[in-house]
Parts: sequence; structure tokens; C-alpha cells
Amino acid sequence: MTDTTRHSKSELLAVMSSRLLKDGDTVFAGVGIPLLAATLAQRMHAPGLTILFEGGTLGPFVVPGELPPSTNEQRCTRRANMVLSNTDVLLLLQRGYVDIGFMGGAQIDQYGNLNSSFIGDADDPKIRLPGTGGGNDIASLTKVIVAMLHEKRRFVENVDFVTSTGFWHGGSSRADSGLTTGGPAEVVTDLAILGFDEASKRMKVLALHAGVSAEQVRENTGFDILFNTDIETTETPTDDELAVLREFDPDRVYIA
Amino acid sequence: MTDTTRHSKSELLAVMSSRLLKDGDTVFAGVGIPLLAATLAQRMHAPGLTILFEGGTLGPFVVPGELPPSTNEQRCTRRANMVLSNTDVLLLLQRGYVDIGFMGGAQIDQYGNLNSSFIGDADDPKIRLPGTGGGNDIASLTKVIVAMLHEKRRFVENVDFVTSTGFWHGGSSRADSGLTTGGPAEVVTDLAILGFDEASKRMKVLALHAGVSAEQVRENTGFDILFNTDIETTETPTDDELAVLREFDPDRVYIA
Amino acid sequence: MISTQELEYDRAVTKSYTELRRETEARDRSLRDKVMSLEEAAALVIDGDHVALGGCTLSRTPMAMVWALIRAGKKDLKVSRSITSTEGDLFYGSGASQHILTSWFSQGIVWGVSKVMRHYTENKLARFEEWSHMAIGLGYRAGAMGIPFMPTRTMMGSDVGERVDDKTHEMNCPFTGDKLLLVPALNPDVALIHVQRCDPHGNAQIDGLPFMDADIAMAANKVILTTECIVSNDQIRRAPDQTKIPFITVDAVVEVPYGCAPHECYGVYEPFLTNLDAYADLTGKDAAAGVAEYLERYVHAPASWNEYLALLGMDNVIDATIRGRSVHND
Amino acid sequence: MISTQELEYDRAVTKSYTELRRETEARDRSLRDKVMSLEEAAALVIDGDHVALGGCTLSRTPMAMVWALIRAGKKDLKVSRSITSTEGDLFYGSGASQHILTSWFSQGIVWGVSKVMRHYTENKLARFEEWSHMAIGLGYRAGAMGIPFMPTRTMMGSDVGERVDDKTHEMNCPFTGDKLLLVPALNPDVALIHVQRCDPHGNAQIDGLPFMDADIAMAANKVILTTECIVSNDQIRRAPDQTKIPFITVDAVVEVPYGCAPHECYGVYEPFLTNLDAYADLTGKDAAAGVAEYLERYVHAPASWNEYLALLGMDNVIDATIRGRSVHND
Repeated sequence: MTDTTRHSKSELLAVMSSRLLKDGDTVFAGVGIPLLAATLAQRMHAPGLTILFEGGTLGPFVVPGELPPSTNEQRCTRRANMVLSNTDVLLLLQRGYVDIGFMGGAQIDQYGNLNSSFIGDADDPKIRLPGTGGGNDIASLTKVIVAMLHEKRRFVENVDFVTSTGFWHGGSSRADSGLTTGGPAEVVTDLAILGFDEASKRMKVLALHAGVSAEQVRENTGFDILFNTDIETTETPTDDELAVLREFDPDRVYIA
Repeated sequence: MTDTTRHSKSELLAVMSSRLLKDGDTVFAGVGIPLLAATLAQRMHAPGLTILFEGGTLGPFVVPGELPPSTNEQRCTRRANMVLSNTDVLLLLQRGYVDIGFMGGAQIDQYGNLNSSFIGDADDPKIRLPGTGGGNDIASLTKVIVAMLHEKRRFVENVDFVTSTGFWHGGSSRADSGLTTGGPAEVVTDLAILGFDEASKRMKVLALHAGVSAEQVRENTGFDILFNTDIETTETPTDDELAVLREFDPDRVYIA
Repeated sequence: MISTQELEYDRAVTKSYTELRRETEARDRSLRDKVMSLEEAAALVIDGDHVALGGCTLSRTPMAMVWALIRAGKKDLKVSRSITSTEGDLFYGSGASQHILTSWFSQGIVWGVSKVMRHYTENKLARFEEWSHMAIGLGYRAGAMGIPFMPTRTMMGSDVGERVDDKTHEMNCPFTGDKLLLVPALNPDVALIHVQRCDPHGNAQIDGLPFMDADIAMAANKVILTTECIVSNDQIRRAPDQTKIPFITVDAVVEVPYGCAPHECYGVYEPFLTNLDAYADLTGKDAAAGVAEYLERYVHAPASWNEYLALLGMDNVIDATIRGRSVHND
Repeated sequence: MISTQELEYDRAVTKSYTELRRETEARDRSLRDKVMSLEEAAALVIDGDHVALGGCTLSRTPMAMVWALIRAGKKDLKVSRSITSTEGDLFYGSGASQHILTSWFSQGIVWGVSKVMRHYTENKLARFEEWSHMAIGLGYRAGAMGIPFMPTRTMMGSDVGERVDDKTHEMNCPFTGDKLLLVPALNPDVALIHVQRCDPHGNAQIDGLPFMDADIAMAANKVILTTECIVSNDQIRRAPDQTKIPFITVDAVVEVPYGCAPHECYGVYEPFLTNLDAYADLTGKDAAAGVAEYLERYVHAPASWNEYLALLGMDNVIDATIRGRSVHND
């Protein structure tokens, strides 16, 4: 088991995700774990990381204790370098100016497809979810990191509805459909770091967090997940990393 | 002959053109006669006329004695309602927000096509002219009024090069080529007001200025020009109209 | 249940150029005073119109016009917006619209999935037509530019794309051979846009996040502006860089301070959080009854918009205002 | 004579998406200090590059970079600009470019047709590739949006369109049946843009007429900014509404006061009319000899840009400045 006495699952997600971001990257981030991870990366190892918000903000400063509640309100523009229309900030993805799209997700499948539209049949859904927002655009046009909790009901063989495309039906089907760039790079969970098999594009375990067994991952995954030949173990979150997260989210809105 | 003791040919062009503009119109105007005519119309009968400049200005105020030297410099933006990119101001034509495109011309033909690109063969020209600028866009996308001096070398059977399309090869050829809206409405010269035959789209005389004969028009036109069944005679420029023109262009830069 | 009328509407979603130009030419686009009341502006909207809303989620929502349209008993509106929040609930709940085209629809991330949206869509009482956020923006942009579609590289290879594939086309680029999706132009019948300031002709200036408003205004066949403040044309001419919507596109100007409440208007007020929490509680218990109660109490009962603001409460108005102005104090 | 190399260049004018993305990914787009000298910035331009210029006619012309490129002996540049003025003469005269893509090319209406442009084009020493003004803007816009073409309704049924029809396609709209012209994306290798102010990272703010600069910056594979003034990043962050070009697109920042002289920079200086009149006189007598003499005296002889300004004359600098500031006094 991961050490839940030192940190919450959300904190683990934020720390592990932040380590995947490189200095100088331009990152399209939603609020919550993605924004916390990007902000943590800026503080720890990537001071020149630039955040984009879907509402139309380029390079805002996030003030400790003042995390914005969504990506589309004035709090997202605090001391930004530029504000622009939603259409134009999303077009940065298409033009190729975004290095990483950083997404959460309700449901993911073996090919990294994400669902945030319908639980059940789209024509007669059990639950109508809020929908894609810019998720489909991000997933269609840039390299994606997904951060989500590792639960069997979330990691399903095939999502009920492909809102944000991963590797579509696997193999070359993503590129064949017209999406010739981008795609899921890593999936960060509270158990492991996952990637995708080069040829089949099926999800595979790259690394386990300290104290997590392969068995645990299998038990919490709703499909037959692949394992890399070399499975690494991630470094546990440092005190510094956790301190920064708690400085930015003192009320533990997102890291509880 | 027109009465050249009271006014210059350019003043006649400006006055006659201004009378064609309606209150509330949005007019795409170049500097020179078009801008003077639009400004005169604002003062005489169309206070709500809006001027657009190709450089990206919507609704500027023209100050007497401070006519801008071109459409693309800061003098064109004096007290404007809005500045926008050249692309966006030209797109107003395509979207349909412009009532009249007001153009001058070096050479015009029987179908109202204008040439401002080449004298002679385009592959081996006698004179390379400055080119279309936004002229082709204006002529392609909106109703056009042309103001120019009536000379045989300017009114030719077929222009050497169609820079700004009138009725192309006549008949329905303009619409067939893809230009389904706009086109030349009137041509104002120092001799007459010209229009176009409904079916053939060939140029025809609608009205003559006071003292001008049909023969004079024929002599100064390089092709067989049609005449309307009823030829009207235009009202001579009033003292008020001439006074306004001279107030705006006191140095007679454009109205000499 | 959803009417067949709406389905027919969709098949003719893209106007021919001849029709677009004819409609635009028929408008009175002249320089004139367009100031009127909310009620007069509401009368410009016709049942069945495609109504596009400016702003995004909780920002610069043209709430006062939504409120006026519901009070005027409008029906069968097709509503589009980049991202839809509580105003979408009100459209569904009032019956003013049974068809919303948007990319994301819920009150806001912190309040979870909208129970009202779920109730109306899951019971097939209304449609939520989902497109990607950028595809909607490109539809408005094509409409603004006077072209029938915009080529793009998004929304292919997804169920979002497949679910609306009767409204799009794919093509192979004749220049590069690349596969492209063609998103149809959106040319709304009416655009509702709230701005910080405009003049009586409709020259509008917007501070902060611009969202898709400039494109929506240019694309629409009619534009109704609500504004925190009417300023003189001279004020506009002092800062022509800041004008985002030109008067030639505008048909009505309504001065409505706090016209986005309980949503926000950049630099003027932040969301009225107390009211939004109360709304989430009310609709969370019983979506249909909750939204009906809210509509009765906040939309139908008050005699005027100011009386509506009074119901939101002076404390909340002042609190939202102080937070709104905070962008000028960082 | 025009080389066949240029003709081949044209056939491959539209980049595949794979190539466009690969090029963009290969750039160092990180947040860093990009301040350098004119000479260092000139070294970023490679012989044969497609170089797009911001501004229009006499406005915000990136003259100091043009000057630096000529001094550095660049060759075979393909130059594009919405409207081209005297900087086009200098490209032709110096041999830095024998191929200019533009919609209108002469010093300015009041000086008549450029004798230098006529000399070089009529004698087939250089190409002037003519497109309509809007078509050029749409080409940059398609390039900025990452799509291979923009559909439009202009330039059909004209000799302007027919003369470049090997570079365009026509299509019937699958939605409406309308005939459309597809204008290919322009993705310049380098954009040269002059702005009133930017920070050391390249976040640029532009006052007054924006021209096509924002689209050009977004479309290009490399952006060189010259600026009247470098300001701190904090200054930029105080007015994010005014930022028109984001740093992620920018590769070089050069501080060059009066960097457009003898052309104008909105709100800072108007055109240096005495110098422009003298240039017209000089090239009017003998185009080839005149431009050669001008290049020797104003481009090659001075040791620095400031020395060039001194040649223009202090009286002219101050006069242009007083007129430039007049927009703040109306």
C-alpha cells in the first residue's frame, strides 16, 4: 500500500504528475490536480513552465491560497501574460504550441480513451455527464497526461462513450481517423504510472508507487493490463513537495 | 461642356459620387475622391454614414484640413470607433456588413472590370502598376461605385488585366465564376453617370452632367457604349457642396 | 418530448451565402440610438430562434436577457454557448428551450453534475447537443467570416464527432492530403452579449477574458447587448483599441447594472456564491421542483430586475462587487 | 533573372501537418530571455527563407531588421507582406530578395508608382507575386490556426486569381453547394514584427492599427520582434488585454527606438516625410542607380542604427515624434 499517513491519494497524484512536467513546457491545465501539479512543478524544478487555461488565459500566476475555482472566471487571469478568446487559446493546441494537455477523467479504457459524456448508452444514458468541454480538443491535438484514481469502475475495458480520444480502437486507428499527432503519453494513478504498448496501444504499467504490488493494480483495473518488462518503483513524495501543495491549497479543497 | 469655371473635374466627381451615398450606409473608401465624397455626404445628407478604411479603421472622424494621406497610417484612426486588423476589416465585406465599396480606377472596361495591375501583357508589361490592394476583395464582395475621369485611354473595350472584377465577361459570367453578390452599380465620371445593362451587363449612360452631350461621351469612350432610353441631366454642384469640399481639402490636394 | 420541428431545423443548419447576405442586407445597420428596455429587447427574439449566448460558464453570462426571455414566455429557442451553466437549467426548466448546443453543461466544477440538466436530458425532455469546445468556437468564427464551414483537425475519431456526423463533413486536403473535419458555420438568429460598457449605437468594449463574443456578434443576424454602463460615443472614440464589437452588428442596447448576477462580470463583480450554493442545494434535492421554485421566486415574482437583485440581497451584491474589483488590486 | 529554385519553392508552399508540427515541436519555446542585437537577430534568418513582415505600407514596418538583413548580405529571401512600400525597393535593390508576395507595392499613394518596383519587375529581375489583400490575410490566418487553407469567396473570376491558380483550389461547399476558393496557408519561416513594447520573453503589446501581425506571429516558424521599448514582464502582466503576441511564438527581442524610420510607429512617430520625399526624388530619376546610392549611403555606410538615424537628421526625428504623439492630443 502507498503510505497514506504521509499524504492523501490526491497529493500522490499531484506529486507524481508534476514530476512528468519539464521546465519550459507549455501545459494546458484544468483546475484541481492538473493545476496543482503544474504549480508544484513550477516551484520544484520547472520555473519556466507556462500554464494555459481553456477560458483564455496564457501564463497566469497562481497565488498560494487562491486557487481558481474553474478555468473560465476572472480569478484565472490574475497577473496573466495574455488573455485571449477560448477559440484562440484552443487553437494553440492545433497550431502545435502546447507541449502537454493535462486532464483528469471519470472513466478511461485500455486504449486511453476518456469518457466524460455518458454513463450507459448515449441514446438512453444512466447518467448524462457534463461533456467534453475542451477535453476532446486537447486529446485530439496534443500529448496528454491523465491523472485519476485507480479504481475498477474507472479503468474499464471500453469506455461507454469516447469523449476524448486516446488510441481509439488501438493499433494505428487513432492516426487513421485523422488524429495524426498527440495522444496519451502517461496515466498517473494513486497506484502506478502507466503508459501504452508501442504496437497495440494497450495500457501497460511502467512503474509502481512504493509499496504497491502488481496484484493490486490488476485487482483495481477492469481489463487485462500489460506490464513493462522492467517495472520501476517511484520515489515517494518529499516533504518539500507536500509542503508546497499544502501552501497552495491550505483548505485542502483539492488535496483532501 | 461642364462648367469648369465653378468647379474642377475632381470636385464634380466628388459631388456626383456623394449624392449616390445614403444615410446609414457603411462605405469602404480609399483616400482621395472616395473619402472626400463620403465626407461630403456625411455633411450634406447622410450624417449617419460610416466609413471603413482598408488599414483597419471603422468609423473615423475626418477633420477638415486633415485628410489622411493613405488608409493604413495612424492619421486614419483619428477618433475612430474601432481599430481592427486589415484581415478583419476586409472580412466585413465577405460577411455582408458593407453597403458600398467606393473605388477609383486607372482603367475600366465595358463590363466594369477595373485594372490596377499591368498596362500591356501581364507576362511582359509595359507598366507594372501597384496592384490590387483590397480592390479585388471590394469588387468581389460588395456593391461598387467607381469614380474616375472620362478619357478614352481609361475607358477601354477590355482591360489589359482584370484586377477588380466587374461583370467579368458579361452576362451571368460574374456569378458563374463564384461571385454571387455585389458588383459594379454606378460609374461616376466628369461627363456622366453610368450603369450597366441588366442582361448583357454592358456599360450604359444613365445621366449626363449639365452641358455634356451624348456625342462627347462617345468620343471619350473606347468602346461602343449603350444609352438608356431616358437620359437624365444631373443637377450642377451647389455652392454648399463645393464649400464643404474646399473646407475639407483647403490645399486642394485632391480637388485641384 | 422533443419536437420534430427541431430536427428539421438542424438539417438546414448552414445558410447558403445568398440567404446570409440577403438577411444581412435586410437589417437596419445604420448609426442610430438603440437604447431600449429589457422587455423591448426581449420582443426582438422570436420563438424558434437560434439564440447564442456570450461569456462562458459563470462569466459575463447575459443573465438579465435570459431572465427577460423566460418572463416573456419564449418557446422553442435553440440555445448555443461555449460552456453552459445555470442559465441552461433555467432555459430547460422554463420550457423556453428544449435544445442546447454546448461543449460542457453543469453549474460549475465545484458543484458537480447539474441535477436539472440530468433530469431533462435523461428523461428525454430536452436535448443537450454536445460538440467540442473548439468546434463550437470555429463554427461561430466561420459564421463571423461569412464562410460556410471551418476546416479543423479536432473531433475526428471520437464518439463526440460520430454523434454529430450528420452535421459535419470530412475531406482530404487538396494541398496536403491531410484528413480534415469541416465544422459548419454557426450563424445564430440572435446573439445575447453582456459587456462592461458600450455607447448608445452599440460600440462595445470588453475587459478581461473575451470568450467567443466578438465572433458571435459578427456571426449573428441580430445582436442584443446588455451593458453594465452606457457611455458616450466620445468615450468609445478615446480608446478604439478596446472596442471589440462594432455598432454595425448591434440591434439593441440595454443598460443593466449587475446584468450577469448571480454570475460574474470581469472587474465589476465575482459570482454570487451564496446564491449559487443555495441554487445547487435547492435543485439537488428535487431537480424539477427545485428549478420550478427558483423560476417562480426569482424570475417570475419580481416586478423588475432591480427587485430581482434585491432578492439576491444587498450583502451579496456588495460582497460580489468587492471581490470583482479585486483584479485591480493585485 | 529569376532562379528555378524559387519556382520549386512555390510548389511546396503548403506544409503538411506532420511537418508543421515537427518544426514547431523542434523549437525552443520556453520562457527565457531573448534579448539580442540586430546583428544577432539577423543571423537567425537563413538565405532562401520565407520572411513575412508585419505592419502595412508605411506603418510599423520592421525597417531596422530589413536594414540588418541587407547589411548581413542575405540572399534569395521570399518576402511577404500585406502591402509593400520602400522596404520592398530595398529588398530588390540589394538583391536580398527577388521575390515579393504582396497585394500592393509602391512607396505610397502620394508618391505614385514605385520606379524601383517597375525597374525590377518590368526587366524581369525580380517577381512581384500579386494576391488580393484579404487573400494574404487569410493565408496568414490559416497558418496561424494550423489548418492548410482558408475557404473564401474573393479573388474568383479575376486575372489576379487566374494568375496564381496553380497555388489555389476551388471547391463546391458540401454544406451549401456554394463555389469557394481555397487559399493556401502561409507559414513563414521567419516573421519580422515591430511593436511599441514587449518584455524580454517576447510578450508584445501593440497600440493602434493591429494589421496582420498577430496572425503572422502565430503562423511563422520563428519570430523576431523589434520594439521601441523593452518593458518588464510585470508591466505586461498589468494589462494582459493589450498583449497581442505571446512569448511562446517569439525567438528574438531587439530594442530599437525609431525602428521603423523613415516609416511610422503608431503613437510614437509619423513618417519622416522629408526623407521619403528625397527617396522618391532620388529613385525617380534613375531607379537602379538611385536605390543603389540610397543603400550605400543609408544602409551600408552607417556604423550603427543610431548613426543611420543621425543621417535622417535630428530635426526630422523630432518632427516625426511630435506628429506621432498627436494621436494623444485630439
